[in-house]
Amino acid sequence: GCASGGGGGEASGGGEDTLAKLQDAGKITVGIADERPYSWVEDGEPTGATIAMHEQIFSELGIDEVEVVEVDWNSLIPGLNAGRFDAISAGMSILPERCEQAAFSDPEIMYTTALMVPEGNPKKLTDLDSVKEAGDVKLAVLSGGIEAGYAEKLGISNPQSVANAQDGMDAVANGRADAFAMTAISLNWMADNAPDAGVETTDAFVQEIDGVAQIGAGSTVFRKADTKLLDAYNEALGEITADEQSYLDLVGDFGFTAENLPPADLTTEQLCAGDLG
Amino acid sequence: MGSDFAALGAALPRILEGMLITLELTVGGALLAMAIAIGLGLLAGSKNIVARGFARAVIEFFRGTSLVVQLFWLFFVLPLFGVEMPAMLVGILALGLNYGAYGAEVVRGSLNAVPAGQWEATVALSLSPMGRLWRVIFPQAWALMIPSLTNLLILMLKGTAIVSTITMVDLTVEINKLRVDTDTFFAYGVGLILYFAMAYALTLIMNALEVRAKHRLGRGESLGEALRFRTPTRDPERETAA
Amino acid sequence: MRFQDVEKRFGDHVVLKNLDFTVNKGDRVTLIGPSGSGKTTILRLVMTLEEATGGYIFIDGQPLTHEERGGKRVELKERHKNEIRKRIGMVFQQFNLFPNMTVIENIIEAPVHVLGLSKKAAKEKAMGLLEQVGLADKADAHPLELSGGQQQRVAIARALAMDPEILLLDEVTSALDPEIVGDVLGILRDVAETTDITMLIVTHEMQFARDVSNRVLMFDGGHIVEEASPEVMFTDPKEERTRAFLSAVLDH
Amino acid sequence: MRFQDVEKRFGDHVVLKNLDFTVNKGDRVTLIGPSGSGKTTILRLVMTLEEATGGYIFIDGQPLTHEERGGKRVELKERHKNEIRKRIGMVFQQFNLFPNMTVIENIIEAPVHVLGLSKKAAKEKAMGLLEQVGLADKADAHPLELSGGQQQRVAIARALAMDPEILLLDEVTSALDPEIVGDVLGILRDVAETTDITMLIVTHEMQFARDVSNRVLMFDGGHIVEEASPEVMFTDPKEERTRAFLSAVLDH
Amino acid sequence: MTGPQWNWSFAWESLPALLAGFFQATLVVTVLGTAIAAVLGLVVAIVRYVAPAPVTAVVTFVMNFIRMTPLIVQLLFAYYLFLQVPPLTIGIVVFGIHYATYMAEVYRAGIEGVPAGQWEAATALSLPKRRTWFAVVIPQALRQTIPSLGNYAIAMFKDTPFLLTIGVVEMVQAGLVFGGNHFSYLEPITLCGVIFLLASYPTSLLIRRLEKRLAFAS
Ligand SMILES: Nc1ncnc2c1ncn2[C@@H]1O[C@H](COP(=O)(O)OP(=O)(O)OP(=O)(O)O)[C@@H](O)[C@H]1O
Ligand SMILES: Nc1ncnc2c1ncn2[C@@H]1O[C@H](COP(=O)(O)OP(=O)(O)OP(=O)(O)O)[C@@H](O)[C@H]1O
Ligand SMILES: [Mg+2]
Ligand SMILES: [Mg+2]
Repeated sequence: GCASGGGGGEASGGGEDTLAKLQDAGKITVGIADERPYSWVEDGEPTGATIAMHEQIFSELGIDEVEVVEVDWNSLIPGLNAGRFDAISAGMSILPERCEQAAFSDPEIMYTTALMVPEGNPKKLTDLDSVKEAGDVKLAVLSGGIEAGYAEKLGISNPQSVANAQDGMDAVANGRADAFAMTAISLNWMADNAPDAGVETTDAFVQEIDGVAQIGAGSTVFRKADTKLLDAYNEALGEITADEQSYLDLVGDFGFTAENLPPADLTTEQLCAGDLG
Repeated sequence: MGSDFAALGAALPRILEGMLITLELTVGGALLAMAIAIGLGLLAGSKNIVARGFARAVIEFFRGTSLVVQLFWLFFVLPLFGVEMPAMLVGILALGLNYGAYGAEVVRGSLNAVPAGQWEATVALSLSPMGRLWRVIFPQAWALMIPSLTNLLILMLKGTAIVSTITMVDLTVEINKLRVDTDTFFAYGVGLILYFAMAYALTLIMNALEVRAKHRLGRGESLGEALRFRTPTRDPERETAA
Repeated sequence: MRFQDVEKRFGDHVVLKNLDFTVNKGDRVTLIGPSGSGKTTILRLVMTLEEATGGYIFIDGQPLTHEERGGKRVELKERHKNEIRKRIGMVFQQFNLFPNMTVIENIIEAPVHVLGLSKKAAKEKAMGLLEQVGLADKADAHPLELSGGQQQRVAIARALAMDPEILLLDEVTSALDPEIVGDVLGILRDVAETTDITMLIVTHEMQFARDVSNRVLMFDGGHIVEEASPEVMFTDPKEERTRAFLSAVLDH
Repeated sequence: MRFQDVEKRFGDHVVLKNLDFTVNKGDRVTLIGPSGSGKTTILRLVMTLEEATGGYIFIDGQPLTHEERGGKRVELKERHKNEIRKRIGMVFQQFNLFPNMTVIENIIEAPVHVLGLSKKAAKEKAMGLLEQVGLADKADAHPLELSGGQQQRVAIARALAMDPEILLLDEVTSALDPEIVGDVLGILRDVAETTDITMLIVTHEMQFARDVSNRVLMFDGGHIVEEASPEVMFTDPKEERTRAFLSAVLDH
Repeated sequence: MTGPQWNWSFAWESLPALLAGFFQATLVVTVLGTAIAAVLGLVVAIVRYVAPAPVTAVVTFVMNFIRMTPLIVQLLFAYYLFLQVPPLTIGIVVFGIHYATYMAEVYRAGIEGVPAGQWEAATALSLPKRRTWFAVVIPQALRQTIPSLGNYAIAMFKDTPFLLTIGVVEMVQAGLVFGGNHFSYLEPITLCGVIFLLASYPTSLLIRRLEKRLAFAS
């Protein structure tokens, strides 16, 4: 039960030192959207890749306890800015529009895309280009997800929107859709945990649009005013992402591989600027 | 299937917790909504044009804008102006305002349906305006409005699912979690049954109230009728003129 | 009670015009006249269920709903109306008993909540009235379980329970069984004789008018055609209109 | 119309028991008796609004709702009841006009939808009836806009529009203005004289009973106390109970 | 300082998507769903009066079950049960049936409110059952049910976001997608609210006019 919304910081932080306050309290509240394998609650305890990472990083910053507030995906940034919690622990993609609303930490997870298809992959799909070529493929995408944008830019006709990953898997399993495009991490996790669902995932790929590889990365989100907290966090994060083994020790259990470790030269500024080339 | 039940067993304590949240929201919201419905319903039916205009504006506003939007504002936007309320309070407030606006229409309609002669008799007896309403008119309108209020109560019970927007983990959230570990149809089947059980319990209570209200108006039927599954009906073709 | 130049119109339809008449304390006045002549409307005006569109009505010298102030017709405060209203009781043709209350609850409602009587005192008084109208055994029944005649008697008891100074009766015997009309008549005659209650009675039972009232007003076309004691009115009416009406009524 | 050993009980309350009587074609029978004696119930039984709990009712020799088959009392088919019902008309004390229809629509409803008359023919007939009851100008009014007396006359016209063989009238004059009682009486007398319609009348106006009917049944305690022509019944009743009732009724 | 800062050009930009969602899904589902609910609800209410007891029991059970369980689950079940049916059609039918169960209850109250004398008069005139229902009882019962019909039409309006469950993007979802892409929900969601209001207020006016018209006489 993290039912009450009593988050950490005061409304819109202002110039206050949130870091110091969190250290005093010994506790940080983060917002999650019940997305596996990033962050969710199981048996009353928060768990997941970003949770694991945060428990380690925040304890290094002198904040021993990570509490979670579960909230709809769409409520994450508004909740953060309203002071309902102090950070978002959901592996949120770094996108220019989002950067205007909140501060992203350095990249933590590289995203690749995959397709979930019926077992045996009857339409022999490999990536979104193959979907476009096949023509009569019913493609499902997460409503508001990056893949929806890809599909639109590629001119794939009438992709079907689904509300969440589960709906996407059900759509494929029940024949409402021929393929469901989403991040490889999530799809693999779901397929592994539902062996009887009659679905499989394709190999991960980096989608290219107009010759530009669509690199995607996610990270932790803070309020723009909490610069001290962000800086301290980035410093601690750097120690983990600098070393592949310590990265995998933390998140390997959740299906992450070395592919998911961001390259050292990729910066949040780049991603926020939409500069992918 | 066996693993589905294992997952259900494991999730049961949390599902019950979620159910409790759902019930708290429903009951709290219903009480607030009832108060608002009566207040607005009375104003909306009053002769005073200012009072009526005010009530209409409030009703149209809260009925016309969606609950998600109201929740969103109360929970995420108000704190930016320094008003921060716990999620449960926000949930009850939004549910109460929203469904209270719907209820106001029901109250207004039912008060209208009480025969004019009853109002006139209260005037002839010099009852105070409050006495007229509470002791004579409302008890008669009450019997008329219960079926619609029951509908609204069920709508509200199911409408509480929206509170996941504001960080609350209610029954729907728990069912969605269960869905990850089980077949979708299994999880939703469980949800179906649980919502149905709660709605049914609420309906029984409301049916009992309806039977009692009608009984008080001399339109008899025993309370035993309320314990049946079907809602109380009468056979109009057999009923004789009073 | 005095009507002064009273006018009542519904939209364009003028029901009463330039109506002037006075009823003295303790008078028992019957209004007779054809259907639609405005008899019920007069009672409703006195009970403040309708508002006159012109003129003034006085109860005991006090204005009822409007008074003249500086040459203008001004509406009075609700509180003032309430005060006066308490002294007036009305029995409706459709009884209008409260179905959400038992018979006794109907009767004690106003005494307890308006006059502030104790429940016990009000009940005692109510039982006395119920006995008077022959319904003591129905005290705990629901109004809808009663026959029309019984409901009407309860309605009379309810109005009397407020000890009104003025009692308005609108065709109170029309729903009654003929055997019972006699009883109700007896009750009202009783009341008339033992109190100095003022009664304004609308009826189409001429026998009733003759028995209870000491003055009869014949109404037609929105004003009073003739006014006399019942003896004179029923045996030797002056006006042609009255004669025609009475012969039609008494003749069938 | 014949009642044979009819019993009617509401729960434990026996209203009619071992009731036997016959009404011949063209008879105009008045039922009189104290309140609660079961007069209305008899009309409702004939109209199939209530079901007898014992015995049989025959219309024109045909069983109405139940017949005896192999020593058992068997309920008849709805279709059969419908066929018989068409030949019976009823006017209610509370009129029961359909408020969602205009006056003329009320009247043509059954002729058009039960007898299959064309709308035009039904309207013509309805207008004739409205003229007869003096309400031709109210054809397009809504029932709620009419006074009680006008509503009652419309209800009579509505029942007559079906050309019933049997007409049931339940205290049809109690809501009427005295001037109009005469008119309605005239209408019914007219009908009685120009058709061989059978009438079963419940009334508490003895004058009315005397004028319209050719036979009077005095009811009490669930059975017929006395039966006679009006002349005999009102001047020289045999039974003590009748005498007491009549003296109470005629005396006030 | 991140406060609610209203950006007009952003609001303007989101409008086409919102309107598309409104006309293609929200409005279609609400209007057709309300029509189905109004008619089917009446049919159910009548069936519960006239059908033989076992049929009534079954209909009542099914009706109560649908009424008492979440719309979103019903949408999902129908979606996967009728794979050949287009989602929008499923949405219309499921919304219609779901709200029909509410309407049936309201009609029941309305029918009960018709005085017994009206039934008796119809019997006395030998009116056929059908005529009694459609010419006498229903017109009188409708009068009381109109305010509730308005309530449910408006409630249905606002339940349309559930349509996403079956892959239909209506106005609010279009707004959320737009807001999600640009990470500001303020403008699109506020606009959604305004559009809801603009749509529901005339509905409410219409309903109250209907109410007045159905009042008998003056
Ligand atoms: N609310 C109203 N709106 C319009 N006209 C009305 C209203 N109430 C009464 N009237 C009209 O006023 C006139 C007088 O009505 P009123 O009821 O006073 O007559 P009445 O003398 O009591 O007749 P009756 O003997 O039939 O009861 C009638 O023509 C009636 O149509
Ligand atoms: N639906 C019912 N349930 C129980 N008792 C009833 C019902 N209808 C009538 N009764 C009882 O049956 C008896 C006869 O009623 P009925 O209406 O036939 O009397 P009536 O002779 O017409 O009286 P009145 O002259 O007062 O109209 C009464 O005692 C009444 O209480
Ligand atoms: Mg009158
Ligand atoms: Mg009777």
